[in-house]
Amino acid sequence: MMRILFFAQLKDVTGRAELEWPEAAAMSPAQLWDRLEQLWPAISVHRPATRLARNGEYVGGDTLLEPGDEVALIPPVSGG
Amino acid sequence: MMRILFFAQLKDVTGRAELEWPEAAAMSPAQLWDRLEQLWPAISVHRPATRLARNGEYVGGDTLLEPGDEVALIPPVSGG
Amino acid sequence: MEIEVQLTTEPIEPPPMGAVLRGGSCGAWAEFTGVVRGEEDGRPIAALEYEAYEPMALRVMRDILARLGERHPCHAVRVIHRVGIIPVGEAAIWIGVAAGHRQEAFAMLSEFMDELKKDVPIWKRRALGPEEMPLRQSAGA
Amino acid sequence: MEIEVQLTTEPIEPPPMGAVLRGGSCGAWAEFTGVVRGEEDGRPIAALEYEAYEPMALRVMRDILARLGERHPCHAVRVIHRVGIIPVGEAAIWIGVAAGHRQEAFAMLSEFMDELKKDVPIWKRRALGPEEMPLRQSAGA
Repeated sequence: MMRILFFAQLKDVTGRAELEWPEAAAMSPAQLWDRLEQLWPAISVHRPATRLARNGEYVGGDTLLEPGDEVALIPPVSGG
Repeated sequence: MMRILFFAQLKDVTGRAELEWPEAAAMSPAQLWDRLEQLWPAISVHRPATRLARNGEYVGGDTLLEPGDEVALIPPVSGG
Repeated sequence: MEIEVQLTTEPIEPPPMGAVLRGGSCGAWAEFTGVVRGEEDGRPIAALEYEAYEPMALRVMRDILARLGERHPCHAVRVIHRVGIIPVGEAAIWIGVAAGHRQEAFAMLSEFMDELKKDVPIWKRRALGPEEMPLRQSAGA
Repeated sequence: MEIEVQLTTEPIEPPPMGAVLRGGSCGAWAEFTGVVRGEEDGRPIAALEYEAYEPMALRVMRDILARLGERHPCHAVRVIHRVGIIPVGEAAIWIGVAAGHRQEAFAMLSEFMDELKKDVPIWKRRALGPEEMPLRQSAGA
């Protein structure tokens, strides 16, 4: 099981704040994005500017996302 | 009449906050300093670092100080 | 360096200068308040709604402050970010820094705000017009 | 740019964020408080006594703010400098700046403090030990 969190515009695109993904195997960020694009094709315009966080830490493209992880899609931030 | 104001260390050296100088003629800053040094020789160590203000504005060495002016001796400031 | 970070849905009440200042080792206390402006993308607005990925936002703010504290050692720093609907003229963020000297305090304020706007998962979710203001907020403003 | 400068012998009470912030055009409110430290030239002290050439100090502060305002346009800036005997841990100076964006506000704060320390005729007159504290001040602290 992997938990995916959506914020800001990504919440609008997917229509939800989170997704529980019954996932048995680890996957790369690219594989995650590919699968999200299959579910919500409109998410692809956000892909270039969106960072991934795994269990609350930003990760690069070579990190493996594991079952049990909380993975957040972080579009460009605008706090303050 | 010229009014001379002393602040901070210069007040200690001269023992006073101000001096009313019955002065009939204009003088240069250098002439003023020479006369102050005659009155209080110990003031000379402060001369290099002390600026003069005439009627509340810093002035350079070529400004004439006139009867009626308020002349302040401004040692290095330390506010804030 | 004492670090305290907080997210709140309530109006920010900047805490008074703390005991740290009365101790005699702090010469500088600097504060910054980021306020919601009445215009967003050129259109008049009544409020902004902010959203946060709360546990990560708290952790990243704390990490940024700790890292900046190595370069600009301060005695204490406290950040409060408001989320939810924030009416125009009210504070979205407050940061207060106690330091030995003003240079560290100013560097901490300014660099923290720059880093916040790059890395802390908080978003201006949407702008609200006057007709969209919930009654509770407009009455309380 | 609204400018207000003030010298006082009383403890500084930072005024609350003003009406200027509620107007909706200010996104940034920055404050700096310079606090008397418990040590001067390596020796513990109880207070500092400040002295000012008052009319000139007010005028020079006003001039500095007006000049900086041309480079860093802000909406309003207010400075209060305390003179006389200031106990350790209390504020000698307070400056508050309201601006459209934080960059102008930070530049105004930091450059004003630099200029103040060069040109404004205010002096730390002397350091007082605990035994020299007037009763009124130590009771009030």
